[in-house]
Amino acid sequence: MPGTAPEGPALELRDVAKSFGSVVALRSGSIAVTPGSIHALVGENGAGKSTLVKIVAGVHRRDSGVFRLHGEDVDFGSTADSKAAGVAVIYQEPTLFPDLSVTENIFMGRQPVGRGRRIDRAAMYAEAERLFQGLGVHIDPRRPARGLSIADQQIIEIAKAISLDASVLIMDEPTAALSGVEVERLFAVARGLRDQGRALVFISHRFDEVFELCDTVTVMRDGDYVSTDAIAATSVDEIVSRMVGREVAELFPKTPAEIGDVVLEVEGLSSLGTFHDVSFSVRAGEIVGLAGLVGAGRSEIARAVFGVDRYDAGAVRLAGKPVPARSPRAAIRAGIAFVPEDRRKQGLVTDASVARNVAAVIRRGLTHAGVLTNRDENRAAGPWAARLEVKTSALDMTASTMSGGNQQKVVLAKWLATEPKLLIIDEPTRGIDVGTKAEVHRLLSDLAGQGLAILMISSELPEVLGMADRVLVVCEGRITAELSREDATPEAVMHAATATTAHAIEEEATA
Amino acid sequence: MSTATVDRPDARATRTYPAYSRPLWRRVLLTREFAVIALLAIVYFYSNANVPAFDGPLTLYYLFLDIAPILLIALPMTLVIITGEIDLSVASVMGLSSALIGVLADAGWSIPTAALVAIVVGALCGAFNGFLVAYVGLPSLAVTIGTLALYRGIAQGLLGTKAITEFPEKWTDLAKDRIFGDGSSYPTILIPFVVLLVLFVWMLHFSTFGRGVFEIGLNDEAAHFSGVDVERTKFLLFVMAGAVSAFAGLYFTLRFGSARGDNANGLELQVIAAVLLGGVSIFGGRGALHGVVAGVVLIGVISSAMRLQGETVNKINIVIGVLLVLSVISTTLLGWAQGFLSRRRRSSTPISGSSSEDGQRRQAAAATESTNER
Amino acid sequence: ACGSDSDGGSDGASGGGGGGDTTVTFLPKNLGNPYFDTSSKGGKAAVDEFGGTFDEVGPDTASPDAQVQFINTAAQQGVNALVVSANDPEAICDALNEASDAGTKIVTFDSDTNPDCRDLFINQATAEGIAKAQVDLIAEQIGDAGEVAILSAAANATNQNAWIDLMTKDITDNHPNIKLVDTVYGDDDDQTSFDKTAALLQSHPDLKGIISPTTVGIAAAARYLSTSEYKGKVALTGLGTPNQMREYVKDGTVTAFALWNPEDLGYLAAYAAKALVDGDIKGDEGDTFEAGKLGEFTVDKDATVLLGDPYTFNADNIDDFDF
Amino acid sequence: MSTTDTLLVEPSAVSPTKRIVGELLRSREIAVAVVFVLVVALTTIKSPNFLFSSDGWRDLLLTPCLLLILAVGQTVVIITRNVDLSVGSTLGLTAYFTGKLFSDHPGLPIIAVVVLGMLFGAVLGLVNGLLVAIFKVPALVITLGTLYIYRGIFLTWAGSDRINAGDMPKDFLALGTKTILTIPVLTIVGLVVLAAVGYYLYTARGGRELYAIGSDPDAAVLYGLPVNRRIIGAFVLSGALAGLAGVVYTARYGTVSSNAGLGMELQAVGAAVIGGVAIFGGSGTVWGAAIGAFLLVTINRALPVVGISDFWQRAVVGALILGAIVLDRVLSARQERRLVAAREETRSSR
Ligand SMILES: Nc1ncnc2c1ncn2[C@@H]1O[C@H](COP(=O)(O)OP(=O)(O)OP(=O)(O)O)[C@@H](O)[C@H]1O
Ligand SMILES: Nc1ncnc2c1ncn2[C@@H]1O[C@H](COP(=O)(O)OP(=O)(O)OP(=O)(O)O)[C@@H](O)[C@H]1O
Ligand SMILES: [Mg+2]
Ligand SMILES: [Mg+2]
Repeated sequence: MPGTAPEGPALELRDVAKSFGSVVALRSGSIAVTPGSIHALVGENGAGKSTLVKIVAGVHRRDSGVFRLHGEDVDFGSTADSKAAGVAVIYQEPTLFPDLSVTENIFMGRQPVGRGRRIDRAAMYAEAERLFQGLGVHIDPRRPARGLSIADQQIIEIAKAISLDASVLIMDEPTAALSGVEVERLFAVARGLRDQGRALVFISHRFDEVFELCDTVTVMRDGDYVSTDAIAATSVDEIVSRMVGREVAELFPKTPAEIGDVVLEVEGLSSLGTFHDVSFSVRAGEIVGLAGLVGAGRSEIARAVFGVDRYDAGAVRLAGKPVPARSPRAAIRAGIAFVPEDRRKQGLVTDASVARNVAAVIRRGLTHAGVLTNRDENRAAGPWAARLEVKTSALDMTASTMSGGNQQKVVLAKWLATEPKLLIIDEPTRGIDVGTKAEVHRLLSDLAGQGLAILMISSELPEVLGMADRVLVVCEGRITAELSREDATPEAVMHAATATTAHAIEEEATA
Repeated sequence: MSTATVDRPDARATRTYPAYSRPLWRRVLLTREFAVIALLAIVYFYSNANVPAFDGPLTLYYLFLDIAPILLIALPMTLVIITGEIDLSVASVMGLSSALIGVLADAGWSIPTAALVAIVVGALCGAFNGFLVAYVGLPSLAVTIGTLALYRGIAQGLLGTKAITEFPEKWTDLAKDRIFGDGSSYPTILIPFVVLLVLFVWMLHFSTFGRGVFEIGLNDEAAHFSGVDVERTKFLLFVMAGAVSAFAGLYFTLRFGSARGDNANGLELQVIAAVLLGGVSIFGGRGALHGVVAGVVLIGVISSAMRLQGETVNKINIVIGVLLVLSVISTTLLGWAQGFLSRRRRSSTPISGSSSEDGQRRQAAAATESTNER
Repeated sequence: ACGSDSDGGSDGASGGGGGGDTTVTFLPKNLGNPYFDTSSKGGKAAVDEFGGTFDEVGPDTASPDAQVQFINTAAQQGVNALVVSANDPEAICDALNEASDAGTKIVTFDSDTNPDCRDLFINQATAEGIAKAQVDLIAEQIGDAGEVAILSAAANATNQNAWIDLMTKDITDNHPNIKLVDTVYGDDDDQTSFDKTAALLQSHPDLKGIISPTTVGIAAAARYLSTSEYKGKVALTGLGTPNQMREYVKDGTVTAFALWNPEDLGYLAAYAAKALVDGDIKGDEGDTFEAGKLGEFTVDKDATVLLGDPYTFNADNIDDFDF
Repeated sequence: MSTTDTLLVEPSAVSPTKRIVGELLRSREIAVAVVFVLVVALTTIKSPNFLFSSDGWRDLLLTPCLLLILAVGQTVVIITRNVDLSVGSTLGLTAYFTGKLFSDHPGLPIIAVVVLGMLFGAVLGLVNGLLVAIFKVPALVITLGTLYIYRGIFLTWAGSDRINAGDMPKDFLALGTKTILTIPVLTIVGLVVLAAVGYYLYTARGGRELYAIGSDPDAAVLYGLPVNRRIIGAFVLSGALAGLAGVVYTARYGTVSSNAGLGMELQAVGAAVIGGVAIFGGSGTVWGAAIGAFLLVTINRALPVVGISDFWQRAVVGALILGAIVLDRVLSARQERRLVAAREETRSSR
């Protein structure tokens, strides 16, 4: 228990409250982190975890409550203050400057300076290389951050936080975009820091990670503190029920569905630099999982099929008819729905109302005499929002005020409203809490049962294995294995996913 | 959070949602657009009572004649700005269209054919802008600074020192005619304007195309992902801006009976100032045509009233500039005031369980939270 | 601007009546132009003398459409007389006619409109006289032979273009050894005129002289010449105000240039306006009116009143003037 | 860990000098500089005077100086993802202020007037900066507003009062054309400004922070960068440089009338854009903007010399701006393709 540690907590928050306008994001947040420990912070979407983090970081100022660092009362007015006090934070959303070099991103504002306060670039690059070496990654310190994959971006964030040499390190869902190998590396670094006596806070929706890495866990619900336990003294089920305040139904409620005709056929799809000669098919009622490491090119394949991205060669057919390339609209007309991986940037217009978002794709059919009114949209959107149990007070609320899980429901409502033949869904539950996750899974299962063909991309192996009828494994832009539900074991998938890099990983493990 | 009740609703219990989170009067009255309209009304009635000769029969007539080009171009410009782009070349297209009509009329063409050619050329100018912005993906601010110079240069190159002033009286009179006979305050140019206004209101506010326009401004990637043809939409808007500007150039030429390469020089900033004053966000995604029309008329009324007061252009410029600055910072000021009020209220009442009735304030807060992004 | 404190035209309804308080509004090509500042000064002096209300309004750039708005305003106010220097002979015509219909007397000065759009034109000097004076000056300064160029104001300026035509004709007819090689337009903007002068000298290495029939242009050209290797080698003349040119006459950049007194021009225009308002003249040929200290003037054909001949300024006499 | 893995991009494989040379060759600045040299060369062939005469040489260096100073300030603002449209009006207002100082206080030393002019410009810039930073509103709208306001104040203040060459000390006016080793003094001033700002942007923390802010303003806030202070600083600098440009204007043209600086804002933005400064912030250099300014002004001067009529000049300038941004896009597309190809290669070589 943190309270029993000899020197007292490095970071302590008690009954901290924070509201935005009339939205109460944090009612009474409490956490106490002792030096030399890794403290998990868990809770459903919108529980207030990130808000708590941002208060510690000085992004927001708390409205009330106690905030102590190493036993002293503090009150940060900006992130510069918290940095100066020895707090490093990895935020949930990446905070990189795309135009600047990777190194500058790490050292911005505290670059090593030489004579005349001139930035010492050589020293800076050397330091960056040293950091990357410590993390076991190879990134050119001079390359710009633009174009880095999400995983690489997250690595830069981690390097940035570590380089601060802080006594308190907070990581808000750092693993959301990382693959197994990278997660392991991160954990090794985290443990190293813990052993140096630093206090770490780790936020994640993945319980396996929490139980593997952390020693203490604090649960939050609805802006309130719920409980703090030693990891050893608790269990996943216990934490989950505290988080949601109820029992969660089965996480992967896969029901067998009748598999029908081929709906989607992809033949020899290639795009220079991203994927090659990709061929597969999806049948009605079937859930096909696309597994692989992050950066394998799964999203790119999906995007090309839907027509958002171009491809250089190959063909896509839906129900036997060719789907024109590079036209999402044609794909929609053909009966394809696509739930993209980045909800806020691609899935939703977050500043538009729920009604407009839900009706976004079907609005063409809502006009009468060419006129489209809010009323038409509301009438059409209402039932779909209801069917997915979107939680909102009114249809004109903007999606930006909603939690991630709710936003995902809006995206699903928008696409289901098109009554598609094929649903492509990329990372259906990324950043979504357990409760909603089960709901989404049940929904997918139901939809498949109704004869919808589903292509599901997921970086969470349990999700793929639990939900898919058939698993395609992508490695470096190629499909390296096709496994039936029975054959799809974690080992088989991982083996195929690392087909070409297995050698390197083995070496790494022994090194 | 208000909606975070955790108990699961009964299986498939269909819930219904209210359409709006706040009452009609708040949705109508508490908007930027309404603020501009209210200000317009205040200025108008104040001037009517206090400015000599403002209540005369000619004021409105001249006012409409003067602001007609801005009114016209503001329509497509609103849509362009809502998509997050900008078109600085509109005044140059006006100049080019004016020069072209002059040259063609001089060569003996009839006005309608010359006008048709000018409008087609205007549309082509817009298409060139649109192609570079939408399909090549260049920033519109940079592209249209370039075409601002290019089109103006062509206009001046076409006419040189000449100013062509020989236009059939029939047509120059038409530009200044009044709709309801002598003495009425409404010039005929209002007819095409109203037609275009109806068209653009339908396009922006009551069509699927307009929904796409707003979505592109808020998040063009998401719009692209849900099947909005981002490129084509932007392209079409620039074409419209070009064509309408050319039409405004035609009106300008006929009203003054003079085709010159430097006609309407600098008008682009006036159009943009009026559109922004009307509540359109320069970041895109927000705005409405009734606000824009009120913004244009407001500038016209202020200029007219101040001129009648004997003020010259310098003071008018200052007032318009101050108004523009105030109009954008007012949103922030309002947000501060709201935040201050709600803080006071909260400190006086204990933190209560959240309720949904203040949804509209949350939205207002979200709206004011416009970041510094361009 | 001067006189902006007067609450111009508050008695707007009194149009046409001559009784005592005549409202006269001056509308120059643009504000902030020293030439027009001087003419308005003369106009104000005249109005003060005969006891009327003077007002000066105008746009910030010399464009006809901006001028039209001020003409319209004058019509609405019902001022008794509007004194205009036209940015375009045709474009402001309709507006002037409407003002005229509303009872306002229209006087143009400096730059005329079509004759049927105004009641009277106060001509600073005959176009022929102005053209000849400038050609003669340049011919004298370059020895009646060599290349010359013209630096004008806006490409559409009525008076400028009329003079340029006459000068061209004069040169071909009377000065066979002078060759007019180029005409450029400085838009009555210091910077543009300055840069255009530089370009002229670059592109015509054999240039002997520059004529700039505009006060802004000649000052900018003089400034450029005075600092360049062409100082004293390339002659410059045209129309300028003594205050602006004093510097360059003294340092030898410019030998002589011409102008009428813009103050007198404004003064005369104001008195002519008054005479029209009072009904003393109608604008018919032969009408005469009294213009204060300037004496009596007669209306010529096309309803034109001539101020006089342009005056030539040089090092000997320039210090006698302050405008 | 093993070092045998192939790197995505190998940092050490290329020697530093080779890398720098390579970067330089690919850089946008060089492309614009080449165009500039071509323009000068072609014009000089047509008319040797353009370069090989003391006036030609001097004007080549001197004329762009005004725009250069404005473009440098504009670039700093654009890098922060803002824009300053009020520079033309600021220039006019300070130019008048400068002349007024001389005519009202004849004894004032020149350097004091220069400093006061810059201070005055800085105050005008500060107004922009405060409005933009504190109210978090778009700079385009604010500076469009102040463009009108400052010019209105200028017209009101100046009224019919005009500054003539005779009102100013000879020494000051001489600055407009004085040369040191055939380099005009004003050009030296411009280049010193350029070098100082360029140095600051490249090697000072504050300068790098400006890039960071423009690259992603939200991230800059999360990072704890002093965003408001930097943005205000950028506007103050832009204002101060516009003030300096006003002083230079007065010295060079010797007269200030109401349309001084009219429309210069779009030219300044144009110069920056031609020079490869991204209009959405985060990238670009003042060197590029400087070359852009030189190119823009020189084209304008060269066209009449090569015999293109006065009337077509703006068209050519417009075409040039468009050409520059299209070229930029082509170059960056090529770069992107190279990156993709490189990724492909590392992938297949594994
Ligand atoms: N700037 C803001 N303005 C308004 N509301 C906000 C703001 N930031 C957060 N909220 C709201 O506060 C609540 C808590 O959000 P927070 O991001 O802390 O949740 P979280 O626990 O991190 O969730 P997740 O697991 O999805 O990241 C949510 O309802 C959110 O909508
Ligand atoms: N913005 C970008 N610019 C350049 N290359 C990119 C970019 N985004 C991704 N890539 C590259 O494209 C390939 C596929 O990336 P991506 O991360 O989308 O794959 P994925 O399998 O869909 O992973 P995820 O689990 O994140 O969905 C990788 O090689 C990655 O480095
Ligand atoms: Mg969070
Ligand atoms: Mg992906």
